[in-house]
Amino acid sequence: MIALLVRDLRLAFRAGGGFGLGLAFFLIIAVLVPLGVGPEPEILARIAPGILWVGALLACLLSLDRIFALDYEDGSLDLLATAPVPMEGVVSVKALAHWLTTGLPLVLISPVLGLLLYLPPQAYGWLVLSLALGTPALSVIGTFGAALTVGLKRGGLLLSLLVLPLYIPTLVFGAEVVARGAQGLDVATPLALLAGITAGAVALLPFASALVIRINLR
Amino acid sequence: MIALLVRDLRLAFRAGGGFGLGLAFFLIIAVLVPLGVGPEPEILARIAPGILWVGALLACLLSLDRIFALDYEDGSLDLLATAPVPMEGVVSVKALAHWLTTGLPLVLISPVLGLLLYLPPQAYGWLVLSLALGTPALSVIGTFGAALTVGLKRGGLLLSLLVLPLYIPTLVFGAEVVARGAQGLDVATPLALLAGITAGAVALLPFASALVIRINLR
Amino acid sequence: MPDLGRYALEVSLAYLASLGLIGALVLWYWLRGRSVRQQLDEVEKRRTGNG
Amino acid sequence: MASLWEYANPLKFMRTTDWLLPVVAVAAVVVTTIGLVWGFFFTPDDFRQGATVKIVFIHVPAAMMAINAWVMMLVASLVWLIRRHHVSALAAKAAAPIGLVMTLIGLITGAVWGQPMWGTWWAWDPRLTSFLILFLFYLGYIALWSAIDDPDTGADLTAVLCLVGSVFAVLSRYAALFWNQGLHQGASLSVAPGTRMDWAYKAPLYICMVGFGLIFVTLVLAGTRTEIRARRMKALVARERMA
Amino acid sequence: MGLTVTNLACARGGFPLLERVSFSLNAGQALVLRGPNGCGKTTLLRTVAGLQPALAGQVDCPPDSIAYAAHADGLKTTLSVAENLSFWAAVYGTQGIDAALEQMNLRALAPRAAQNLSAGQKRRLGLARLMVTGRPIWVLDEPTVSLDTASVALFGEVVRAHLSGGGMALMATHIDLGLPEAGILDLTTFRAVLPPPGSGHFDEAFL
Amino acid sequence: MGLTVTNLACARGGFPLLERVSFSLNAGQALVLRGPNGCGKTTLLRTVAGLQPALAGQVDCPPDSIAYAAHADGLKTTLSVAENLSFWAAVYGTQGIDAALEQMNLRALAPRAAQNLSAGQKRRLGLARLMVTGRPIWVLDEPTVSLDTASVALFGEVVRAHLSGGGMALMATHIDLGLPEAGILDLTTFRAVLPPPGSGHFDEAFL
Ligand code: HEM
Ligand SMILES: Nc1ncnc2c1ncn2[C@@H]1O[C@H](COP(=O)(O)OP(=O)(O)OP(=O)(O)O)[C@@H](O)[C@H]1O
Ligand SMILES: Nc1ncnc2c1ncn2[C@@H]1O[C@H](COP(=O)(O)OP(=O)(O)OP(=O)(O)O)[C@@H](O)[C@H]1O
Ligand SMILES: [Mg+2]
Ligand SMILES: [Mg+2]
Repeated sequence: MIALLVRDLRLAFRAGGGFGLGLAFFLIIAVLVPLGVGPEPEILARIAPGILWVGALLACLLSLDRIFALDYEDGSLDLLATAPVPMEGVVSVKALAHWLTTGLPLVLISPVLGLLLYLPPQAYGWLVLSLALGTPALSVIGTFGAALTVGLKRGGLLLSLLVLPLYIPTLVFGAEVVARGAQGLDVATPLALLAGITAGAVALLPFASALVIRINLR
Repeated sequence: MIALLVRDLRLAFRAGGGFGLGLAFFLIIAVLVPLGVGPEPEILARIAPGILWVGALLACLLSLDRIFALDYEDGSLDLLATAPVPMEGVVSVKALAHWLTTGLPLVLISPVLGLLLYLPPQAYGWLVLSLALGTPALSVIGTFGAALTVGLKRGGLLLSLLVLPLYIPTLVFGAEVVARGAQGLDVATPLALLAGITAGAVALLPFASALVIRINLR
Repeated sequence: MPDLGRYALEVSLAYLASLGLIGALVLWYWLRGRSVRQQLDEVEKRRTGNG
Repeated sequence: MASLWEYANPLKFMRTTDWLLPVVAVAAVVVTTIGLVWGFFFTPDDFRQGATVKIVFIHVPAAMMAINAWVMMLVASLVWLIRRHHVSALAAKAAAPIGLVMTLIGLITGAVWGQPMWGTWWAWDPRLTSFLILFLFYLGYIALWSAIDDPDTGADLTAVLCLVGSVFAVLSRYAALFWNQGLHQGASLSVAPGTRMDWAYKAPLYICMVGFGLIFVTLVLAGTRTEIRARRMKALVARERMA
Repeated sequence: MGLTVTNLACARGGFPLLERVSFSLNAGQALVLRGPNGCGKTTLLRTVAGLQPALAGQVDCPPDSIAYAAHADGLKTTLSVAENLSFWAAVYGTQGIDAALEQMNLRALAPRAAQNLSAGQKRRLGLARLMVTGRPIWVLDEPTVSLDTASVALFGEVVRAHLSGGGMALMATHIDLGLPEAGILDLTTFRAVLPPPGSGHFDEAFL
Repeated sequence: MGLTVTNLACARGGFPLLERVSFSLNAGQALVLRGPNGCGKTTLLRTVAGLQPALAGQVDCPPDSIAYAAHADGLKTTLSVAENLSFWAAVYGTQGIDAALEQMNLRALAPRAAQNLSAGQKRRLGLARLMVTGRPIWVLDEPTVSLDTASVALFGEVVRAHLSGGGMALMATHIDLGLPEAGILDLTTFRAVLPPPGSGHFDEAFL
């Protein structure tokens, strides 16, 4: 199991970038939005929580399709399925590797991007906290989506389509935490809900993903 | 050449969706942003041009990595390179197929999404026009990026990193057209610049893409 | 030490950060250069030694 | 003098830089130290900007070198594509991280300077924006190099990217100008003391510029030497395995 | 303590290919499946390996005793040969990839990235994986594709060593493996016969 | 009007594998390349097909006369067999895929999606592609992988027919193709020799 995690992390790094790419994508979103929307600080500050969360979500999303696709194409998924590791474990490890290479770096860099979008100072803590709580859910849900679409050619867009609706609650509560934090309001409720979603997803979804993978391999 | 176009379009449809998926992604962006940012009409109307353009750009981006990747993996790219069609032609046809399945549907559906984001009525025409003028550039530039990263594992995010900076001028001028149109200002300059970028990209980039593909096949 | 007035923090921060970055870059180039040179020397020695 | 292209021969390049590198390195250290010490300790405060004006001695040279490094990569890429001299491809590769760090320094010093001057760490001023975009171009260029295994393929692909990227970088610069001018900001922010800067600032500034230029040259030479060695080592190891 | 297949029926793409396949393998035995292209060898092997459910009949073997090698090798192209092997060794909880490297003549290639191997070298690596699984029953789908004669002989040796250590091997192939002692099972005789048209119920299509 | 290779040297991954390879093929001739795994057969064929530049030497043949078939078949899995073939026929500007379907015994599979074929059926489809190219020189990399004996014989027939129509074939393989009339070229004798250590210049590594 640890071997699988090490392998996945190593592959992510070998493939050029590892952490770097998710970060770079996140950064690019933070640059594109002002370029599209215009440079006024008031507007940007107003939409910053939402944009940062949408950006984090898209950065996760873009790296999802490779969670299982490569293993499926070169046949390792078949071999893993016959190996003495439970499929639930494989799926969880894949989600963990995805979070380590995508979610965690996003959490760490988010304050810098908050700067670019004029996020109010009192919201930084909430931004980091909400991303730290929410991105694991994004990875786990994404892994489920990737498991559903493994083996479909051009799964990329279909995957986005399936996963994005599932991401909506996480997005809403996450952005709400930051937005309320920015206005100095109470954040307890959305934060609790966010934590609840993550806990539930991490605890239950791996079983669904494992089941779906087994069906897809038949 | 036409055979190639027909094949690519057919593959796009067979793979489930064809037009549908790019559209769906665009739609989802238009739904996610209000969810993240909050429902106030003034804010949304203000950021709508930028968000719609960023959304179109991301919808293009998501489908880029499959332009050449599938053909590379199953060996057809090698075979096409030895077939009696110039590589420049192959590349252009691929870009055209990408535009037909992604860019064109976006242009057609964009008014509906403008509605969702409270885009001012006078801007609808400019939105459609600017997307119609700009999305071909997105496809051509994207094809160049896809050609650069063909054969690299985990090209997905690297591709985004390479392509998004190249998209910036198109985005700026495109969003500017819509934003000015929404305020009833003169749009001639950004529109001309947008058209210029598209014309230049369509005329010149296929040569670069063909060169890069040949290098990658070595 | 010159009197930096009320901007002491900003100015020293700018200098420290920049010099730190340049220092890190130089260090990285130097270390990598050294390790590659040593490895190459090893390979060359093996090559001429066997031949 | 023999043709300049001679230095495109790796062996000749190594021989020349054997003595050239230490000379340039010492010059770089000396000049930069003089410039920075002068700038930091021996310049008066500006009547409006106070002590923050001292940041200029790092900010401007770094910003200049960030742009110059890209230009140098562009030239080197062209030389590689046209004449296929390996040294120039490797020099472009070695220059990229330096350019990246210079861009970063420009951004950081600018941000630190902006806080007291403009009251904000960051503003979407066209110049700052295009600098951020340049940062992205550097990132992409380096990421592409590191993603490719075969050295010649890597050189070819990154050279094409550098070419195409340059065109789009210039376009982005105009786009950024256009974008902000349209929204009537920018101009009020852009403090340009350069025009009426007096010699008390100019002299150390010029020295620092030369110093940063020398640092750049030193690092490019050192990096290119490393890349040449790495390239040779890779080939030798592969041959050993083959035999 | 072996592999017993009784009255197995298997289907691909929802429609039956083979019926009433029965055979058994005991320690030290090898069985070669033969049959023309598309007769269902791959399908049968996947069923035996547990990757797809059987239509009918059963596959009896001790749990966790099968190592499966498919048409594709499951190599990670950016990892080196040694890294690829060590990964599988770790997954199967065995130690030491040296014997496998040695026997499949991969020692010299160990530090090379898998994407820089030739077709035959990749295949050798795929086969070396079997040796680090430590599993007694090898289920192999056309193992010698792209191998040169020397490597085929090498592979024959490896299989023989595995058998003599009490292992078993079930292989599908079209060419000679250099294993005269292996049993042969021709699959053409097990072709599934469809029920005569019109005889059936409506739900005959929902097997 | 044939294929002439003179003093060809080719490299993969930036370093030389083969040197001074010379041969020529005239109308009606076939040549089989042999050599152990990793000796450079694929590399040589790709060089001849023009997919990678030669280090030295040259490949002379009429323009647009080579049809190349690689290890991978280049099939679109979601298209049917007939659609796959028609596409290539259209690209090469030839008409009629019927002869190819007939001769490679694919008629019954024509409407089936390529992803639902077995390994050998896929390969047959890959070979049928050659017949719709209308090109005289076939350059084939291990064409008979995964084929059963009947299909190998079928393929032999097809090649023979191609040759007797004035075509040429250059093939790399490890197994017998059933073409006794084909010439054989063993590549082991053309292995690139490295320059003796120490003799070279520093820039010897920059080929
Ligand atoms: C993150 C923020 C900043 C960035 C990315 C940035 C970038 C640049 C760039 C690219 C140049 C041009 C160098 C050249 O053309 O030679 C420049 C020059 C300059 N910058 Fe900044 N800058 C930033 C913030 C600031 C701030 C806050 C100030 C002062 C209030 C400032 C003052 C100057 C001056 C005085 C020059 C040189 C004179 C001139 O060319 O007009 N910069 N900066
Ligand atoms: N979805 C499907 N619908 C109908 N038939 C299918 C489907 N998928 C596969 N088949 C057929 O089922 C058979 C499965 O063959 P399988 O892959 O098991 O053959 P094989 O004996 O391994 O052949 P080979 O020697 O070529 O590898 C083939 O004849 C194939 O055409
Ligand atoms: N990047 C690289 N660096 C070093 N060696 C390489 C690289 N890529 C490939 N090789 C080696 O070059 C040789 C190329 O082999 P090629 O694929 O041409 O062999 P082949 O004769 O087709 O073998 P097979 O019969 O196994 O298909 C192999 O020995 C391979 O290990
Ligand atoms: Mg099979
Ligand atoms: Mg080969």
